[in-house]
Amino acid sequence: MLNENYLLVLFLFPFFSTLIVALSRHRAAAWVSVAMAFAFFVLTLIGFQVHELRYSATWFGNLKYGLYLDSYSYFLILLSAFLTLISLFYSVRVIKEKVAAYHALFHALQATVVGSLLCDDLVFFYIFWEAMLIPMYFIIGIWGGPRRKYATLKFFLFTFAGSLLMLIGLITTYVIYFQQTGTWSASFQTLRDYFHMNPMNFEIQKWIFLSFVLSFAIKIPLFPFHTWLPDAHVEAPTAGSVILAGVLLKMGTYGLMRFAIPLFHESAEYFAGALCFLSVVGIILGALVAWRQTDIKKLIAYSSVSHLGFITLGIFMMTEAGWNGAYLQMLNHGLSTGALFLLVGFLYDQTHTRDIQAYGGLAKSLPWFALVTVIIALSSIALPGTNGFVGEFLILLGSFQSKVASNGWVILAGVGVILGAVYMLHLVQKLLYGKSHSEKLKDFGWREWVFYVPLVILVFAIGIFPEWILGPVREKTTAMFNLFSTFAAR
Amino acid sequence: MADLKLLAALCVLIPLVGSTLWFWLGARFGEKVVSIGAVTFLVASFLCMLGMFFGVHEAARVDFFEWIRISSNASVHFSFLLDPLSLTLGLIVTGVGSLIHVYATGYMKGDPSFGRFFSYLNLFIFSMLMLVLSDSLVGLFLGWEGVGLCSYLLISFWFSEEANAIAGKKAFVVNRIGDFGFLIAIFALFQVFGTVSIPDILSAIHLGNLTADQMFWSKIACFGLILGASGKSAQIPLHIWLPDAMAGPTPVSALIHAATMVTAGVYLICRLQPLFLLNGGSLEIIAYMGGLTALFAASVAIFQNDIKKVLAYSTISQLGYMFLAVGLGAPVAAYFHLMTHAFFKALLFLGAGSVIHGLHHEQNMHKMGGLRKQMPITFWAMTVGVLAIAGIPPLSGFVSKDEILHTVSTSGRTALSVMAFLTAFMTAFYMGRLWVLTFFGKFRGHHEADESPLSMTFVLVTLAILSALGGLLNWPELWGGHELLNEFLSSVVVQKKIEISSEAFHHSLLLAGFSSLLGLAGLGLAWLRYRNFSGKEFEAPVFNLFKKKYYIDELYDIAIVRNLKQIGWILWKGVDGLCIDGFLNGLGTGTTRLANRLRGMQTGLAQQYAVWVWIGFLLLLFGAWTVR
Amino acid sequence: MNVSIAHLLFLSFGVFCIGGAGFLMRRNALSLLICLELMLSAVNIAFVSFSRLHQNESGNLLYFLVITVAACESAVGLALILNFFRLKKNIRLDEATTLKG
Amino acid sequence: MENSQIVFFIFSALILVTAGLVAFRPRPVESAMWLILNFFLTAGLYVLLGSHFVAVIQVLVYAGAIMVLFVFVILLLNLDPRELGTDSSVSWGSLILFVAFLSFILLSLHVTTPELLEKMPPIKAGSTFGTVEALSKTLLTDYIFGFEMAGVILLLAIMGVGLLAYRKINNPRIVNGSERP
Amino acid sequence: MFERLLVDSQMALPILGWAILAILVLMIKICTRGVWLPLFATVIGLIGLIFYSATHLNSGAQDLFHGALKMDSSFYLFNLIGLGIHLAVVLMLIPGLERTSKIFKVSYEQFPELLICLLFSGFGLSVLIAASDLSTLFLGLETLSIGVYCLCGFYRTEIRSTESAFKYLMIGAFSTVLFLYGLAFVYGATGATNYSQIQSIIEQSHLAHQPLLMIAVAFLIAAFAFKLAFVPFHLYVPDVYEGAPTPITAYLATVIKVGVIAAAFKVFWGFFGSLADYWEPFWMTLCVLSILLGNILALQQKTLKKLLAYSSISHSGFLGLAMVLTHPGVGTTYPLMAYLVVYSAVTLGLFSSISFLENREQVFLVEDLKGLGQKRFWTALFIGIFILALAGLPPFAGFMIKFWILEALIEQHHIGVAIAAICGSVIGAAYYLRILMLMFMSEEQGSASEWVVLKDRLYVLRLIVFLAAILSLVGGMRPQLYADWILSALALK
Repeated sequence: MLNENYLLVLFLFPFFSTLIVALSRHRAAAWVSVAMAFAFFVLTLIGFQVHELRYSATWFGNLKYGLYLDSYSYFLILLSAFLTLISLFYSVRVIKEKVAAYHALFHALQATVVGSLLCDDLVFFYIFWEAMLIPMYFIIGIWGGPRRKYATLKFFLFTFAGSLLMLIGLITTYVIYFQQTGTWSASFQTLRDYFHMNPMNFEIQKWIFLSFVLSFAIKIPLFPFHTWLPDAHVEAPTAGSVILAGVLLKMGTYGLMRFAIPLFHESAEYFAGALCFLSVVGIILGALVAWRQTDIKKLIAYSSVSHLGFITLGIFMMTEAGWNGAYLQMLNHGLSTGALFLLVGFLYDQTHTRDIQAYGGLAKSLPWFALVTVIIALSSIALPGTNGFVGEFLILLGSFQSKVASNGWVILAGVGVILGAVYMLHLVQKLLYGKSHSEKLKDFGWREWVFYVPLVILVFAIGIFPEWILGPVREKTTAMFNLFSTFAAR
Repeated sequence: MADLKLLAALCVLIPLVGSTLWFWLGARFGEKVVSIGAVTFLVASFLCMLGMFFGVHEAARVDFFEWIRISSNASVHFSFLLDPLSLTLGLIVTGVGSLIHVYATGYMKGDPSFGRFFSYLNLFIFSMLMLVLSDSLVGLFLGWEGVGLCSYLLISFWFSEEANAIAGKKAFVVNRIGDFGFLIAIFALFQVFGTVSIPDILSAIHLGNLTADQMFWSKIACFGLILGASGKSAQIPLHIWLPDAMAGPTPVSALIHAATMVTAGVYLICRLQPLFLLNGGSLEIIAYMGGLTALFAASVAIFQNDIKKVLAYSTISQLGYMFLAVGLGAPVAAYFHLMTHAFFKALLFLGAGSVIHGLHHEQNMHKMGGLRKQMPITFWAMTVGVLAIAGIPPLSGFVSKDEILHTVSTSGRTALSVMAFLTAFMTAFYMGRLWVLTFFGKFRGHHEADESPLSMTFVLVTLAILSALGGLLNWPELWGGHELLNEFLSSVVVQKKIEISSEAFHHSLLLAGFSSLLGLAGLGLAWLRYRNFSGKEFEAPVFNLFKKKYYIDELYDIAIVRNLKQIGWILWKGVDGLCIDGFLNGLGTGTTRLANRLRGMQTGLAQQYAVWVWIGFLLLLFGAWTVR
Repeated sequence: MNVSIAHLLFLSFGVFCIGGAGFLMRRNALSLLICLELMLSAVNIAFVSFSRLHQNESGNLLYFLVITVAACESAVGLALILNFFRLKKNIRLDEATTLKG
Repeated sequence: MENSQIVFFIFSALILVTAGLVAFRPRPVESAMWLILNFFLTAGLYVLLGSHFVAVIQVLVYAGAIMVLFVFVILLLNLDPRELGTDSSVSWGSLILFVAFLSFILLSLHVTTPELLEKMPPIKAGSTFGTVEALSKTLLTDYIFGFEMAGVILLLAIMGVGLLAYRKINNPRIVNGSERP
Repeated sequence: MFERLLVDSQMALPILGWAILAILVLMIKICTRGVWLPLFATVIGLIGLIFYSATHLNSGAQDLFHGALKMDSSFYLFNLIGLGIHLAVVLMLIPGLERTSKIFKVSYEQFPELLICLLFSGFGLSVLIAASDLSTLFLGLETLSIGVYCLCGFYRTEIRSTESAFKYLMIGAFSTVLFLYGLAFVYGATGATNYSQIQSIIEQSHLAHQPLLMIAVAFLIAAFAFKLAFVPFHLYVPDVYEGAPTPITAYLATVIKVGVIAAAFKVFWGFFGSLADYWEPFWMTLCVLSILLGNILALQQKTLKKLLAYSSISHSGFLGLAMVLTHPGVGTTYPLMAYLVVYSAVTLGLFSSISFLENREQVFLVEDLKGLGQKRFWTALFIGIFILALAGLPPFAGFMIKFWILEALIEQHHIGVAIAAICGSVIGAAYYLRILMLMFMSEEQGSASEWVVLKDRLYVLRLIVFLAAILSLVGGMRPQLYADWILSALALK
């Protein structure tokens, strides 16, 4: 069976591949990079049966180098490995300049993502959490569109400001732990167990929780902290958008589920109403604004705002089913939005425009493209049978039973379901239907099928047999909620 | 039991497999293979259904696998509930579906997307079967949305026309509004019963003992379901999509927008009838909604010139009848009408399709006329259909409609009765108008018409026979018949039996006479008015209202769509752009401006720097003084 | 002597403020250095007065150190003035603004 | 009012007046001359305070040596008014004067506490305060490091001047760092 | 008595070694011609001193020269940091010898004098660090300052260098007066000049002569704030940094901070310790002002060195906070030390990379960096690393040091200050990013890409850059590289 060394390998492998790719020659770099990404993906797959793994070593002084793998982190690592593989494969043909640097940055990004997903120690987590910004900053900044400077600055400062505030909250947490126990530890498990037994003063806890939530909310992004997202997406290169939407945004929701709420679930329940309100505003705003976009990437970006609103709603409503749904929806959104960005990239590479008006009638000239687009769009609007439905259904069903906030929010969120169809079909109609005025486009070749086939298969595989993901996740969630309920009982 | 499971799986999977096959390989195989394949698949599915129909006694549940586990003690299964209600509709779906497939092989001949069309059609059959057979609400919802999707895909099948694409989108979105209600209903029911399985919910209702809170949620669920049903079955206020849906190929209109999908709302309400019985008020709402829709749609149908639009409004109107019946506690009557309607409306649509096909896609009735000579088979088949829908005895339409009218008239609600009878008259009138304008008088079009190929006429004839004889399935006992359907469904739904007495017999006879009279009057009036049609319609301000469909589309557009667009714009430019980004950019430029202003301090004059040192010191000194 | 330490400090402050004002207002570098000497003298008054107050020699000693440092600073300062004059042909501090902005 | 007080006030007044002249006479030579006078007066004050050796040093080293260096440099440069530069404008000056005045007031406010307004105790009989002996004793014991350090700092100053003012005959005179817009 | 002096001198070798080395170099300079011999002597001497100090890290606290100096564990560490910086700056100066332009040729004729000044100011630094008497405090600071004035004027045929030295001297002397006044009032209030005596008098007499002490605090804060360039005492800094030779700018940005913060630490937590409630708010306010305004001001700077000057101002603010956080009994000196080590290393590395490109003939505008990433990738990469480290982003060491300060701030309940510091960091990120953008995201080429790159024949610059990069990269991920060492040197572990 796998032991803790697996964790260490998992953790270090992306760093290793970053180095390899950075040092490889210009021509070979891209394929070396894809090979490394594939190796990492396989390595990740090996751990499929793992339920819980820990690794701990002293890092420095009070801080431990705790690595911790469970189903919450595992599937996101898998997603990250998968999407990185796909987007790097996609980039092989597209990126012709500074290839080694480009691929190395993606691997570095992967390293930070995996690092923060595996970390048990809060400080360590934070380090990776912030370090994530740097590769993304360069990816958008160097290979991005014309307004990339503004976009990167906004993206960076927004996120940086939020996460620094979280740093204060985080330090406060573990300083309080130190002051109450006399020992230093920033290990999440230790802190959670301790504060579970000895609850923090609620006044302080509230603020710490808010600092965490602010940081995560910016990353997610929750309304009203979402405005960096459309800009960043529009300017980012396709692969950057895929990873940004597919993986980085998930780090925020992951942070909520992994750190913020388990540590401070009292505050989470206290603020549930307000946070649900923000989520719902995000859902509706995202949908309505997406509807009015003419830039395809912006449309998808706003749709992300809307979708992430569903996820946060599921989280903040604090029900088991909601959490399972939210977790699944994180993966779903990663797949469907990642695929959408890839599709837009496919078009953009041929026509060099993202204006929705420039397209039309593509279903005629690009039937296979149209098929995949429609399937992904359906997954995005949560048609039953696709993955999106399972997540959204569980989120809404779970949230409806919530005791911490009114289920009126769910009904409002349901309006978002309608609007989701509106903007997605708007996109589909404008792109695929109507008079065709771009005849000379090429349809999918083998390179595209290599990654669209698994994506489409996953859409249905999760939609019809979600239990292979939901099962392990549910175990984790149930354990977590048992902890909450014992707390409430006391 | 294992056989049943296999049959059920096959029945559903065959169309699904077909759907993938035709999409993937349609272009490669050629039309012939596809048409034969598609029809064969459908017939196979129909045979499976038939097997189940005869293999099931009372009811059976077939469980395949666990789909979504909601919590440790609740989960959603992929499982079927095979009972009279579902099997009957299943038979109609696959049966009529097969016929329409056959018809479509002729109708769609030569279309470049032939394979795609059958792929969608098969997918629709799959979804519809899921809807009908599923034993959990979520499974039903899967079918529910699935048929919506297929409807969307098929309406915008000829997507090169922007209008078709928009019509498809409209259908999907309006359906989504209904689906939203359905979803809320599922949540509310889960809240109350802790399960989404339909039999479990029904048995829990039978047990009773609901608390006030649970009653509240069940009421919410009823409203949600009504919204859902009205979306799918095109009832007021969500009827607007159906007329536009005629943009799709005619077989689609026949199959989806007349015979099967749109009746899903009725099916749903029948399925969960005990729940509605629990909340009597909701049934009332359904009844009035149905009545109103019936009258409204009939009044609009009179003034439509597009042959398919007339039929579309007619469909809405007939669905209104079904809702009326369900609302008044006569689900069997509704179901019966559903069935006969499936026959005669499919017939009418296919007939219309045949006409359209013959006239090279001309749909305006003003440009038809006198076609009975060129298209005799179509003409005769259509005649049966028209008579059936107009309620001329002893055709099926007469029997089923009469049952509904009977229910209405004995319910004691005068308003509803008036609506129902008025609708019956108007139905006969506009159908007569259609009939006369199409087949009589002089030909007003440009193209020469030909009779349709055998694949189409064969289907027309078959359906005509079914429409004529369908009434026998539930011929009232009062008139010495055998209420087959009633008996069959009695285990699933509750309907008051009509006592057999001479008084009742007289009453029903009177009623039947009156309704046939109304039908004949309508037809006669249409004959008189349109026999020598010269292109002039009724002109009056009030008719304008009818002609414009009561301006409901415009109203929605102004009240909802435009406002939402406006709000989207405001949220984008106002909230995101002006408020949030404005604030942030303001923060940025403010800081920059401050930085620039402060940069002015760097004059290069050393003494000015020293002055600042002095001032800083002074402030410290002042601080020291105040602290003291 | 029969005055209070406060009196001596007033004197010291007075010289300091006059010197400081001169330092900030004059334009040529030499005057600046001279004013600096004046300010250092003010500090020296304070040192010597405190030395008298406490009647120990530390203040006086610091006086010595201050004048040493004053001498050093003047020396370096004068050297820089010379250099500056060589380069710019004047010793005006208000023209020494090459580095502004 | 005692004699010593009167002398003190006279000295103070003179010191302040000469200080003002140092600070505000336009020509540096004049300033330097007034500064020498100021230093002499300050030496007188030190005598009043009983620090006789300090007073001597003030005259010999400070007024004598350091100020001579100043005068020397002033004469060496022999600047005309343009090179010296005009004094600041009125608004500038008034601001600075205001700041200086404010500082004076604040500083004074700080020290006007009763305990600081008490007269200083007279020098105890037999005290060696202010004598060369006492001073040198302290200098060579407690402050020996400071004393040595003073030597180092002077050496540093010499090196610094050597670094800054050294000039070969053929060296170019001006190399401007060109300003760029 | 004389024996005592001898023993003390022996003990004080880490301090006196500087002066001895300086005089040695002076002698070599007098006896020989050329610049290389003094240079080697300096380098070897510094290395020797570093070794000596490093091996005597834990010698325990000693009072020397009648309490004029006190060498404790923090002294050794500060001194070692100082030695390291000096060595680095000497190495940074070497490539200038090979430059052919007039300014360099003329100036480098005086290179031995420069080295001597450098060593003397190093001596001043170590005296300043060790000072435990007002007299040595003053002399140490002045030796350091006068040495630095001279260093700034090194390019004596260039107006910018001379002007910067000139201004620095003028304003610096002005601040000296403030400083002296502060000392005078401390002395006036207590009658003593030795730290421990002053401390005991203040504590025993319950703040006798409080008004005098308050003035003293105001003066001393102002003086220290000036030397550390806290806002609003900072205005001279951009001009001086701009004009000074680049290695000297690095020197200014590091050495002065090390010395002054060490002195401030001893003054404020030494004899002013019992007045902490009184001076802390003022000090904190100045620190926060520096962090905020320093960063804001840096946003719109046109020239690179001015931008870095403002960056150093904001870092001063952090250092000041770290100083307050050494609060005896509550905090430790660890965050301060770590900050100094990392900050110095990063700054030296950054200035070394810049001096690679710099061309004294022209002002180095920030815009000149445009497109550097394409033309001179490695230089740009290293500059990027240092910039990110200065911005305090993980995984660079710059993050860890800020982290420790924040941690200590929160531990001591200064949450408001922590938030303000963080706001400053966010603003700061904006201009650090601007540099990165110019280097990596611009298509146009700035002039820096065309400038002749300094030939670094002895690989000294590359050595510094490389070591600093290692420290700032690996130091963030594995801080024990330096942290354990600091902790053991401080006897905290």
